[in-house]
Amino acid sequence: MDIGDNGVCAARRLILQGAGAVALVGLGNVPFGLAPALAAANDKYPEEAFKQKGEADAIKALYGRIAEASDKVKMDAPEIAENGAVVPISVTTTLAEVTSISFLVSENPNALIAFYKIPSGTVPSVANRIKMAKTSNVIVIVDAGGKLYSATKEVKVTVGGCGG
Amino acid sequence: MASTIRVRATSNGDTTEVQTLIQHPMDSGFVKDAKGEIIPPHFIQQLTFEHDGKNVFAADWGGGISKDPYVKFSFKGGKKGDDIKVSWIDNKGATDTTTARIQ
Amino acid sequence: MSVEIIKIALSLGLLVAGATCAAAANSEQDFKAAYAAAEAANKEASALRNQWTTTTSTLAAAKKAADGGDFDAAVASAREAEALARASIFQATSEKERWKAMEIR
Amino acid sequence: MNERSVIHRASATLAVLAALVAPAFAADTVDPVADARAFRKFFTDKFPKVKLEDFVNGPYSMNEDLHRQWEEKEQFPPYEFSLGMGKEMFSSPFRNGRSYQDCFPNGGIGVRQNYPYFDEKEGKVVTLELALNRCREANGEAPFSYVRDEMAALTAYMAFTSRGKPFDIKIPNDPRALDAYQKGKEYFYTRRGQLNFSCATCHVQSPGERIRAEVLAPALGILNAMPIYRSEWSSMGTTSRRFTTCNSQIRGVPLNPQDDEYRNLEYYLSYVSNGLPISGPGARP
Repeated sequence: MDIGDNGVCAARRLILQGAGAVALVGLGNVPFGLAPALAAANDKYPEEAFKQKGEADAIKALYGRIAEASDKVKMDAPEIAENGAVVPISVTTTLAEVTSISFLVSENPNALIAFYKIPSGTVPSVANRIKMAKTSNVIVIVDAGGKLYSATKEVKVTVGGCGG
Repeated sequence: MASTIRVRATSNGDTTEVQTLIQHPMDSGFVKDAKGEIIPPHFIQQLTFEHDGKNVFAADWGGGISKDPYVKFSFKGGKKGDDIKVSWIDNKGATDTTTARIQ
Repeated sequence: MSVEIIKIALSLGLLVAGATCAAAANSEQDFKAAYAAAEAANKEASALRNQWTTTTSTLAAAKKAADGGDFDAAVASAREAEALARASIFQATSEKERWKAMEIR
Repeated sequence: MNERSVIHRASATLAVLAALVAPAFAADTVDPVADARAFRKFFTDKFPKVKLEDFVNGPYSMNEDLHRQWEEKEQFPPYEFSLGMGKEMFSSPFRNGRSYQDCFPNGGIGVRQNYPYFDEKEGKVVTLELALNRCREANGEAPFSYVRDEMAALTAYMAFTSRGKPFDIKIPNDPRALDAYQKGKEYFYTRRGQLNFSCATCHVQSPGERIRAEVLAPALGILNAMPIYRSEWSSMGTTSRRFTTCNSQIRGVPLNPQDDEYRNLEYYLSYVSNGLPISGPGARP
């Protein structure tokens, strides 16, 4: 007996309300209260990069440049993910002038997972939890001083995070 | 209603560590439901953290971030009692914002 | 217990034989009889609190085949379901004492 | 007669007695105290490196790579939202003005370690999940599903208020209580389903090993962590959900949640983990 995924019910309800509010303001518009916060991000959501299938295309769409491997980018990831739905990955680097850090999974339907902007004064170190469809390379890219540096690690996935 | 955002921000005097957990389905658009129908994409696209009127961290996310997403980062500065403002917006235009105090 | 196992083995063997010989012409009547026998056995397993999910799904497959008019397949599935149900009954009965062998003491 | 010889004689008598009754004893007498001792010894012998109180952390106590992922998760555990929801539900009144607090000793705070208990009036085992739904019904509210989020949230909150308190399950001097315990034990060791597995096949014989992709949890302390957020489910699961899914995974048709068999099973499994701390709500792969 597998119980349907009702864990998201509460969240869904809330989200729908949120969506309703947006509809009133006009679709595609950012509601007033939030505008300053998101404007502060001062960047457009990189829609195209997130739509790419392979990591090479995603990197190209995101940066338009190529990354070189660097041992100054340290990734912490499990050997075997306990479950592909929740894989804890963190990265830290000793590189200077870091402006962004991104996470990619080669074998996911869309390779790009996350892109983090690191303003000056923020430590170039991020931990997050990602989904992995199957065993794959995880790639981290650090933009430091205008150049791209990467670290790659294979994470084995025995229970995929893309099925129910 | 309870906020969808949980924040833990702690200062050690020099840097402030911020951990956030957000209640959100993060449907990627690649998963089928029990009836075999695709669950449409529904995920947070942008998440921002503000301290003292300044942006200290921002995330652009795709559907590959886990359900109920978690993220941790640190920034220099920030002291106990300061506020951190956290906001997100998802691909359907829904949003939430919360303010947390640095411990 | 070994006698029981032989019985099960025999009945399974007969089932296979039955299924192949009768492949020529199974009627709706044959299906109904086989299905009723399987259902009865599954009911007995239920009384022993030990139904198998595979019995249930095989019964459903039998019904589906019959609804589609394929009585050979329907009879074969019904007989398989009966064998599964009988095996679950055998399991429940033999475990009445056998579980003790596994106990941590 | 000096003290020493009294002890000598007494122990000699005991030894003779023991020799006489031993065979019958092993076969027929139900001795929960001896069971619990043997149960605990089995696991501590099998996993000498695992501290007794760590067994409540299930597969995370058996595997280093998993343990690290767990530590990361516990920094901001995925059951956080369920816990918050449970706390809110628990303190909100029913439509008649009463609340869950009125149904439990000590207002329901810090009592999870005493469940399940044997109700001598009813002559049956009462689990926490059952007590919660009875509380709802007694106050004119519809019962919750035993396998869904609301029940998980309520039990998560109650477990949280009992964290660190050792399981303290009592078997009263009532033959029906002993019978319920024994039936629970029988259920635990009985093979069922087409895979011919008992609960013990996975959780006694193979904890720490992988079955398909999952690392199996040891039976000792397995209920101390309930309810659990499972990454595999991407949601919370109650003890009822755990029992019924275990049954269907071995291709057995699950019984209804809170049927006598499951109540007895929970009674047995909780009793043999007496002394180990409540750690729920838990997070599991």
